Amino acid sequence: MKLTRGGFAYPGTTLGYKTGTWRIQHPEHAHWRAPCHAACPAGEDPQAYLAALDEGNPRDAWEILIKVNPLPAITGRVCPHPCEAGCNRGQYDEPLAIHSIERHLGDEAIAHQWLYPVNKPSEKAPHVAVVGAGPAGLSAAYHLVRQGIQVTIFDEMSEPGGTLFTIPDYRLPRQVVRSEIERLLDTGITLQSNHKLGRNIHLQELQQDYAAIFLGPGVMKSREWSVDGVTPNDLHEGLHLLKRWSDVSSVPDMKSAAVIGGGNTAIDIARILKRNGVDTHIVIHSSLPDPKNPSEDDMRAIPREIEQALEEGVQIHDHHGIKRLILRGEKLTGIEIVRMRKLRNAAGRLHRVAFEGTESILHVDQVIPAIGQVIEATGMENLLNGSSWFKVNEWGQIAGKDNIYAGGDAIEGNGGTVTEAIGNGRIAAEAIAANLNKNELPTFNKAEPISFTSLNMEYFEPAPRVEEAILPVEERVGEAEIESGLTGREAAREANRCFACGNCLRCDNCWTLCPDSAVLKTDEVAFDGSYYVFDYDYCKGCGLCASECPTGYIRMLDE
Amino acid sequence: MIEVRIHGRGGQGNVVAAYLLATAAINEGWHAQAFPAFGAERRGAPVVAFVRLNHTPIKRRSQVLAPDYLIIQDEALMNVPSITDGLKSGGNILLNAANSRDQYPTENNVDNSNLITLPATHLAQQYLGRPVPNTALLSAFLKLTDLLPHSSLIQSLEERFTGAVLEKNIALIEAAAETIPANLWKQNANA
Amino acid sequence: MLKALEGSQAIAQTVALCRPQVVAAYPITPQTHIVENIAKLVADGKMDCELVSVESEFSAASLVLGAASAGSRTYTASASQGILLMSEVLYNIAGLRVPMVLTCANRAISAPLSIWNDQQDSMAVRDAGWIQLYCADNQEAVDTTIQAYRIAEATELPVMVCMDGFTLTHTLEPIDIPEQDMVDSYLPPFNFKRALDPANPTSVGTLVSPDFYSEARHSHHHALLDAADEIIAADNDWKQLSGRSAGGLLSVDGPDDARIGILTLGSVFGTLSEARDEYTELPPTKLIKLRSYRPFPVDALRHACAGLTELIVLERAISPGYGGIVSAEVQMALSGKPDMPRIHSFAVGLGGRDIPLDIYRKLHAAIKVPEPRAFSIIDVEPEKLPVEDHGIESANTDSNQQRSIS
Amino acid sequence: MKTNKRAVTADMLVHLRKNQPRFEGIESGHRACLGCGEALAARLVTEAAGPEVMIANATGCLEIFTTPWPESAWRLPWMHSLFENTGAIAAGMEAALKAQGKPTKVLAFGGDGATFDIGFQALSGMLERGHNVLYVCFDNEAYMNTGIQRSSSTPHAAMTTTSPPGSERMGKRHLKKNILTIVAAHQIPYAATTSVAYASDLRKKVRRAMEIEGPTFLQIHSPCPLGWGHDSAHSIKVARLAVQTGLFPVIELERSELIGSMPIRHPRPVTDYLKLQQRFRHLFNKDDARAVEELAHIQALADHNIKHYCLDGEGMDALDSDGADTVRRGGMRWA
Repeated sequence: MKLTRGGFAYPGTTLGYKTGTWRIQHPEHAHWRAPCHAACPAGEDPQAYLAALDEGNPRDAWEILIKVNPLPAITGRVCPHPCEAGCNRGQYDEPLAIHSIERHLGDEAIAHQWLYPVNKPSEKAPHVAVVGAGPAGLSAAYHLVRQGIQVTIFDEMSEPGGTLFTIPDYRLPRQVVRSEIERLLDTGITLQSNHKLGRNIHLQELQQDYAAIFLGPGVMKSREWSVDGVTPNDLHEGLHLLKRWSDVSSVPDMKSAAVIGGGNTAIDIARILKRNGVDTHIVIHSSLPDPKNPSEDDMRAIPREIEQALEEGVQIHDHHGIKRLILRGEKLTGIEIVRMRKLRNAAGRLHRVAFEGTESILHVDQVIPAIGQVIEATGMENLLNGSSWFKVNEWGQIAGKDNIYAGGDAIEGNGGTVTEAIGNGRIAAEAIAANLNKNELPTFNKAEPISFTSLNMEYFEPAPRVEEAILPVEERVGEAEIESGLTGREAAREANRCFACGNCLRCDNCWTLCPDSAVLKTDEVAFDGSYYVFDYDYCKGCGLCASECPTGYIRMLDE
Repeated sequence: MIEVRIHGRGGQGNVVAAYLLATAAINEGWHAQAFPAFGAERRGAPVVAFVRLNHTPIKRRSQVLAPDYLIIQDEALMNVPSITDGLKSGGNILLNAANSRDQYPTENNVDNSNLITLPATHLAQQYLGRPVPNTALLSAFLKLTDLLPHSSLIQSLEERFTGAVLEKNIALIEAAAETIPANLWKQNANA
Repeated sequence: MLKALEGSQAIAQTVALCRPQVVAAYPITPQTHIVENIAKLVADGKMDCELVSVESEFSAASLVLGAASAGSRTYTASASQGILLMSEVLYNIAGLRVPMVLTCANRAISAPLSIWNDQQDSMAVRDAGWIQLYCADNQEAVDTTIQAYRIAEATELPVMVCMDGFTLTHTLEPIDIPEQDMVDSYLPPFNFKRALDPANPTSVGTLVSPDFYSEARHSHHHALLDAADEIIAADNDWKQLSGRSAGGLLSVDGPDDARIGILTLGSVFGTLSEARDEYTELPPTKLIKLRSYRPFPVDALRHACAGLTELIVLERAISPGYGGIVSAEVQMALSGKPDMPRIHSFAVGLGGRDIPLDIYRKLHAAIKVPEPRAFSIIDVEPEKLPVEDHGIESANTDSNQQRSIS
Repeated sequence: MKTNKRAVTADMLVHLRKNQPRFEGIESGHRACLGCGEALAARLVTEAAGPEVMIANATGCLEIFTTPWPESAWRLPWMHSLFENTGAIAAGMEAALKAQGKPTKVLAFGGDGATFDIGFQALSGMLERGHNVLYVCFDNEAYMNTGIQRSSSTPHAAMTTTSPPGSERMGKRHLKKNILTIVAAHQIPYAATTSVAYASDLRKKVRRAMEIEGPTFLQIHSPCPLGWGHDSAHSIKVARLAVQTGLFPVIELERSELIGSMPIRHPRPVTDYLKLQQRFRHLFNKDDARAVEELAHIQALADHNIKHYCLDGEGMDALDSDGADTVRRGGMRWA
């Protein structure tokens, strides 16, 4: 090498020296599950579609969404959104209004008649039977079609939808349900309505004629209910009332009622009764939810529904149980309720304790149990073996039955939500497709979602959560939908609040802050959902990029 | 070679006097050299400058130790004991003094044979409005020695000054010349 | 045409003729008149340059370094403490091989404080890697200044033009200032190939490891040695144009058969020259005027010393604890020469001490010794030495007397 | 988790590097320590200043780690002369460019030693003479290049090798010099502080200074992991805390008048900042009354800054100490 006169040097020549050799640890892009993703029973990755929406692409956002959940306009309205409970932003200011955005995208799709990017299966493709056109069955059918498999749905009702039609209009307008189901069936699914298993069709036939069966019968039979074996003779049980309301928009005459139960069915019934002038009470062992202090003893209904019920004048007696029915003859005049609490016993299990001396009388002329439903076993007795639910493995496959899968409310351990049913349907469909195509079964990402403490809050600003407009209580009559949804602008603004936990926000922090210019920005070369690559020839492994990544997307690993 | 030593005080234009004299000579085709006895003196302190005049190039850079002439710009400097050191025998002194050349030696008890006085400060005050005696003394020096024509001094003044300052100085040197006998020291000049 | 000019004024006018684009000015006696005159030329519109009145000599040198590196011809001047203050920058300029011209109005170094002339300042930066050219009179200073630009820019080395403070800078004498056309035809516009440029963004002033530092020094050293040719060429070319030589690397004045030589740097040459004419009774003597001190013209010196048996090296500086600075180099330069003269080393005229013609006689007397004595300050007056330090000054006084006092 | 470590080919990287959507004044391969705040700050400055500049760089880490001959990390005309003359070198460049009629802007780079201490005179001269130069001081609060000696920028009580704590001393005895006010007292058009933790603020201020004809000054708080004794990954965090505690006020002065500041939304206790750094570890001995007093003193200094420079935020501000580093998807905030 020749010295230059005066020892001058040519520009950028340090590139010849690879400072990467100094490194004892290196950064990597580490995609972590966002907690919203981990919490979603349907398997949605909300941060992914929030990202698309934040970038101004609502249709892309919808298409990301419907890869998992074909019915977002429905779930956006009725899902208890555990995603929001998991949302890391909740630990900063308020969680993202994910359900509102989900609904917004679903509504946008209906309004613009967006179609699923799904091709009709070939006629030579395997054919799968789906029993039940509720959320689980519809989801299973959709995901099978997405995998190129032909599907026929058998449903006992005249109109597909199943349990969706037991949800009142003011929460879930029937038109929304019909629009999404119609779009779903239009993917090439055959629907056989008015086909009840065990009556019009039989399991053995299906086993013969179809490559596999998915069962999504739901739980359409109310649980038995009595107080010490006593029931009023004019007892209306909850599910029945909801079906009646759905079919003919009327409720039986009554002045006052006590609804027993803390789930969505109980709340729905109470609110319907309230709308029909009934003095309505809810009696429930569990507690009213406290958003700041959620507990396992909370009522199972969606908190916002409980809140709206309270606004509408439904009286909720939480931590109370019925001790006695007060009957005049066989006619109910009131109930004696008592204060109760779920406490832990010595073994650590919750059990209910009634506190003597806290009894009081509630004057009601109806008591309406809404304590849950069970499967109607007709035609599936052999699969149930006397159980109330199907016992399935993690892909929904019924134990000992190669080609029979089940999902939705009818499987053991199910949380009883539409969203979970959709998730069951998808997983089972993927497993069925894998089996039929002789592929490996889908795996489950059970990794812990990224924690709030893994994020760098310095890079975010507090911003108020967008709330959907809610009908004033006095206008909540008939079927008018209470929540109005978001405008496009509101949805975009809300999407902008997303931390993109565990994912690349494309914020340029790593690119900007690397003292060694060892982070290169690129749209073309990057992968793993990032927009940057590390140039390990020069990265010294200082860890600054990982420290300053707002979303926890970069982690340092030993060389 | 003719060597002149100019004594003065800081601010009296001692170096300028030396430069003017040398410039006048050079303009007349002489070789000349003028330089101060370099000091850090401030305004008012005694200062010395030297001039060498010759018809051939002057190479030496030493101080003038044995001057042919002394020009003393301040009467009080006569009290400095060494002021006349090195003056060549037969050398002459041009002194800025209020007293006439007749009065001064008597009153100050000095030999008058080689001393001429000029009330240069007085004249300068009169013509310039400032007590800067240097040009008046140069004018007198040239008149006494006839080394260089009066016009050469005017020319060297013109190279250094302009406007009113120049005009007033020309008037001053004219007036100074008038008070001085011509060619009194001429023989020395030719020595 | 000869004009009556003060040395500083002549240098200022000459610098203007060389068309520097950036001039840094900081006052220090006896250099001040140069930058004052430049400031006046700029103020009167007679010189077109960026004149920057900086806040120290350190910044003056730095500023011209920055300016030259950015592609401009520059000028600055300093003296004494100013040269020492900028010494770090002077090394830097030279090591970076940035061409420029600086006038050093030579002056003594404090302490004790002296504002008067000797050459301790430029000698102190002897090893900075600059070309050093010493001028014997103001005409040489004028001609050397113009040549210095040409030499600097041809060799990419900085040139220090050394002229004795006061003795030259404050002396008015007849000087010829060349015409602008002549200077323009002699000195092409500044074109520094390594100038900083956004279009070709090199980095200057890098860290050079031991693997290459020796080579950097070697090449710098040889650049200086090679610059001798350019110094000669520049002087020859200037002589063609102007009819005047400024003295090449060195010049010899005196009879060829002289056995005694006196080597000097700077204006003392003229005094000795006239003294030689005056003291005709003394043996024939060659006067050697060393103009280029760096590069040191070994071959020219050996040639100039042909036939000499005694060589007096008369300097205006001292290396305390050793003695003569130049003489040591002369000794080395002549060593091994078969007819090497005896070398006598003296300093003279330190801190403005007047150098009378008589010094010539004293020098001749001083060399009439069986062996050359060690270095001495020839014009020291022993009776003035401080009592505590009396014993130190032994070379030039009677040693018995010294002993008896100490 | 699958690693992407070697998934990108060398050719792709070379191509990418040449086509980054920003101007890179300093290239990779320089020899700065891991997590060097100064390297980052300098790159950000060059990025905002663009290619039509010329740089005078004082002796110091930045100079050493960018130019080990025969290599240079710079993609700009760059010159290092000495430690203490950067203001004058820059002034000379500017004078030359002016004389040549070229529009190139001159930048001067120096550390705190070169700026506050040894080069202060040359800086003052440059400012006083009105040279069109942007002088950038990378303030890492000690002589880091020589191995962490105290400078006049070293904060009170900080430990350096020449201000060690001991039975008779609690680190540096003197206060950090207020260089900005001194610089601004030259009545220059613009003098500002900024921090490497607030890259957009930094670049905004560089662009502002670039537009001004005349001397401008930027003091950039640039953590030194080695000298301050913090994790190399925490350079930004530490720098941010310096601002959020009030110990490093981010302010702007025009003609020596305060015209802007970065308000502190929620002032943090100084201990949040100090405890991350080994140079202050002697202040965390609870049994040492001197340590307790020094902590109180440093808190008082921070409180004083907040009051003196009006750093108290009034609610949420997009440009305050919490808002100024907010990021957005797509990186627009950093533009």
